Amino acid sequence: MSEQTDTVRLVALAAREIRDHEVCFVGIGVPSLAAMAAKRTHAPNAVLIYESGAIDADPPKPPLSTGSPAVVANTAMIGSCLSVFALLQQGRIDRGLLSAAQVDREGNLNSTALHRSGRPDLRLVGSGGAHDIALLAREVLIIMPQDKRRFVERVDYVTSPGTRAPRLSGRQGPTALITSHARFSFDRGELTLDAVADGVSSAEARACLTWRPPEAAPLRTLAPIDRELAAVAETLIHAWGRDIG
Amino acid sequence: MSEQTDTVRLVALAAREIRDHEVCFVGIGVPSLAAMAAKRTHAPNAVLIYESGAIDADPPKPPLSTGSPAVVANTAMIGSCLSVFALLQQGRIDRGLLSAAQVDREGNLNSTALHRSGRPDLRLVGSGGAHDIALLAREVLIIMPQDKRRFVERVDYVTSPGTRAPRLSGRQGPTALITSHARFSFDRGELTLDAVADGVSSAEARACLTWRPPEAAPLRTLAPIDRELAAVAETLIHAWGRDIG
Amino acid sequence: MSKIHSLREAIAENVGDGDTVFIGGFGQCIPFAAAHEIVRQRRRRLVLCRSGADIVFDLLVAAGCVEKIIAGYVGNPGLGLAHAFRRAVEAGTVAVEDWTNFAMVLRFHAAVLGVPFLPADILSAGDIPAAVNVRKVVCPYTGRDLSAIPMLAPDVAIIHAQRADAAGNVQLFGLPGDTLEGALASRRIIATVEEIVAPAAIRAAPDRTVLPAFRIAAVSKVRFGAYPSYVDRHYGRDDEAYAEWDSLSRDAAALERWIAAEVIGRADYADYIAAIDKKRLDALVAEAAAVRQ
Amino acid sequence: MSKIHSLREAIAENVGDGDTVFIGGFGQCIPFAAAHEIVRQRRRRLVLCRSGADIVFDLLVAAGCVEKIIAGYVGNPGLGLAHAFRRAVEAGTVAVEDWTNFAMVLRFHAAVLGVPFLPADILSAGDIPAAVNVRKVVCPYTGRDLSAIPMLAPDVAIIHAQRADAAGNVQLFGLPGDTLEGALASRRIIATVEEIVAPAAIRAAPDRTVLPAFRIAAVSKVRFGAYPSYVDRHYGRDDEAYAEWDSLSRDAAALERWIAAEVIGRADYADYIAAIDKKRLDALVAEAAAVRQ
Repeated sequence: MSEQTDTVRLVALAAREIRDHEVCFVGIGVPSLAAMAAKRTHAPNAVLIYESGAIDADPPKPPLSTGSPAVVANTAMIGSCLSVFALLQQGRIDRGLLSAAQVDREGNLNSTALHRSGRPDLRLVGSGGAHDIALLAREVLIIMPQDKRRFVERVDYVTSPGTRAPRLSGRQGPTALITSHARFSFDRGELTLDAVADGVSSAEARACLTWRPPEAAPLRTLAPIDRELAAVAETLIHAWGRDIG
Repeated sequence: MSEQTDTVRLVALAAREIRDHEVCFVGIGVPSLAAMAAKRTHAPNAVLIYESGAIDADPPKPPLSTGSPAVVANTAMIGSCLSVFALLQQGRIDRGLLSAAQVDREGNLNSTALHRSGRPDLRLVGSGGAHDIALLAREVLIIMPQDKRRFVERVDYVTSPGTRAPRLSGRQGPTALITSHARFSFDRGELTLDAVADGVSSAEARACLTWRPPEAAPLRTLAPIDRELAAVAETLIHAWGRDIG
Repeated sequence: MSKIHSLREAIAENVGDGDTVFIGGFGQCIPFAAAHEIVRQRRRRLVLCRSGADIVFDLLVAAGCVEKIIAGYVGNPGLGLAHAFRRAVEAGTVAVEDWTNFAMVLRFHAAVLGVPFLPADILSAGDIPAAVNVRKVVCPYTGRDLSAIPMLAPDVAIIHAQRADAAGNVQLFGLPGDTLEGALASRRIIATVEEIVAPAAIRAAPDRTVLPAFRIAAVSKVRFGAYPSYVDRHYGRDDEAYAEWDSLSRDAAALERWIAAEVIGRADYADYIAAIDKKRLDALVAEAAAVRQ
Repeated sequence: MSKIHSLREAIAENVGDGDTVFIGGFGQCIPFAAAHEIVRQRRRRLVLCRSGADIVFDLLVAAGCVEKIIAGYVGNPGLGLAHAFRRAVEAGTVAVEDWTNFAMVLRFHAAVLGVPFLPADILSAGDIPAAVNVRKVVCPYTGRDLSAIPMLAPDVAIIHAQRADAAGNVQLFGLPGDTLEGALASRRIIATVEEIVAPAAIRAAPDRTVLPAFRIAAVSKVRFGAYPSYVDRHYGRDDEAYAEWDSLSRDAAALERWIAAEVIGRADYADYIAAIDKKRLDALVAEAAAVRQ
């Protein structure tokens, strides 16, 4: 396994999922770092859309908020929340990038509340646009740190529906989940270990799960992260300067 | 009867229906001339809205089209068609000003087609925003030249519904019809001679109708049109430079 | 990644016979150059749609390009009827679906929002609802009856604006009317613009961008591309040309000769514009400059 | 006809106990000055609503002004939870209706369009639909099942923008987010602005006006009225102040003391701003100037 930190690998592997010219609906935090890394390397024509209304953004530094000055600074267009959600519902967003407090086997995401025994639920921030993206983007990419508390068999609250939810045609829901250690698919509607990062064993890749997921056969190994992408990811993470996740 | 021409009286009498501070949805032609005359005299704070999206317009000269440079030149805001029709449906338009090829006893307006015996209908321009204004403005003011062909017992085609149409609460439909000779009300849902212009007999006022309408008792006489308003109306009509109606 | 094409290419590649075509512009920015090109390429059986349509529809009807019109208004604003349209409807050679301007805007807006209908409190009385077969919907919260205005997603939108960059980011100043609703409702968008500017000029004023590059199929630079309508900051409206159309279009034969000579007989719109009295155009340019000193 | 009032008057006359209040701003133009004034006037039982809410909601919750929140997101963007909000929800002292950001935008948009609901393809799965009792509607043309998103018309909207004239025409530059939908959905609108300009300045750039005077109840000039959020052309975002809130708001008692001293203890927002290190504000002003050279 390389010298790259988990956060660099997380951002870089997620970035590699983004193809050039794709229209991406981007949330704040790792999703934004991954999208920015992609745009600065192999996907210069990726169209980054933030729910604040920025369309075809190219932030000079990682934004703290979806409406931060950095989102607007170099964008091609400022629309409104309504105009970008309209594009989403119209089916014009190729890929939504999401993270959450919890994810489960079916790709359901929870960003609303965590159950605690004997105490009230721990209240989180709520959906934001995540529910909308999960249902309406053509594909959803989930990005999660390798953290056992965040992978559960069934999320405490389904904020953003996973693979089993009915959707409009052409809207696939979650198609991949990236951690610092692996790529998972949802090919049969269930979280499936699809490929491990270079130098990572399948046991290490599965270590964030309390259950044993199906595995692709043969299990692929992802290409090593090249220096350029790793350097860009590292620069962005440094500029972000806060916890990932 | 004064020296004022029919067109001056038509524009001036219609202008007098508009109160200061009212929000008016204004069509092109006589409606626009009347609204401009009101704004230049007794109703300087009237808010003129054109369906092109101009809000709080104050045209320097009579516009030929609802989206003409004159509509935009001195306006306070440029919205979109959607934004002004939204204001209309929201109930924020106090008065809609309409004219049409035909009007009938119930205030139905026709701007779509005229029946001709033995030949196809004469095709007109269609509703534009007239149907929408007729249903959604809080009150509708109809402005018609004193022309027998334009007053019929039943219009050939109901483009813009009159008094009998169901409406949202607070939307009254047509409440007055102004000609160069008289003011009609729709107090009982039917065109009713409410007042005659100064120097006009009730028979003259009714001469544009093929039927005998109810009359208010006692029949009022409208105050003479003052010089200032007549002069403003005349200036606008001259600048318009085309047929009225 | 340039989206810049000649208008000839843009129309040839994006407007097919039988297409449903939204034509932008409301008062200003009516894409006359693109309409002339459609006539020149002899497109047939087009379905034209928008809210309030002016003489650009009349031209396309007169040139035989149109099978059907879906609109709220078709006329020569302030002057009266669209004569070629009137003749064609009366002769039965062009079909017409009579909506209202608000209804048309909502039909496009539904498509923009990606939903099959929007509820509204219009088309509930009069002769229009039956003519267009509008259906009802009941609000599940209030029980209120509303009209369900069905979405309309044209195959292609043709619009004009002040400027764009080569990538296709379009900036429109002044009245948009229903242009953006119609454009964003459409599968493909063709934009003609007065000028092509550098990407940096766009990104320095992103709150002026009205259509993002990824939605644009082609951009063509056509100076005076909206004449005789107007373009804020560029030229005023040639009201006299609209009056001339009113006279000319009353005579079907004369109109046909005019189209043969002035539209089909021209190489492109620049050729048509070059034949217009320069003083007349200069006056319109001066007029626009006077509005925004 | 002036709509200009002190912010104290504007809040006193337009925000009542128990009102449903939309608070504008998405990243930029978050009306912190108006929120401080609401705290200072000790408004109670407010229902706050918008799509994504930041720490301005947390402040109002911490100050005891809030009974309920209707929103898609409440947090400290990029930093994590809104701690006072979290404590209040967990303690049951503030109720919360959990929608999504798109759903909230559509709720306001329905009110703007004057209809009781809008159809949408969200809230069809997961735990949110049952939590907010969303109902279904069937498209009468396609038979397609959609969610009916109910309209929400707040009693009053509070927004911040760059400028207005005395009549109340408001011009906003840069990101509007959901501000205009929320404002136009509301019965009354209060605007704080960085500057009051002459009517001629508004009418020279009418395509920059976003709210017309006749919809505005009161305009108040408050320099730095959106600090610590940002205002395009005026000042940048004070990210550090958001981080300070993250620390401060973790401790309920410390937060209460801070509110007593820095909000209730201040005469007005100018007094609060005057206490901030001038170099810090100057740097934010310089940052904004650098974005649009």
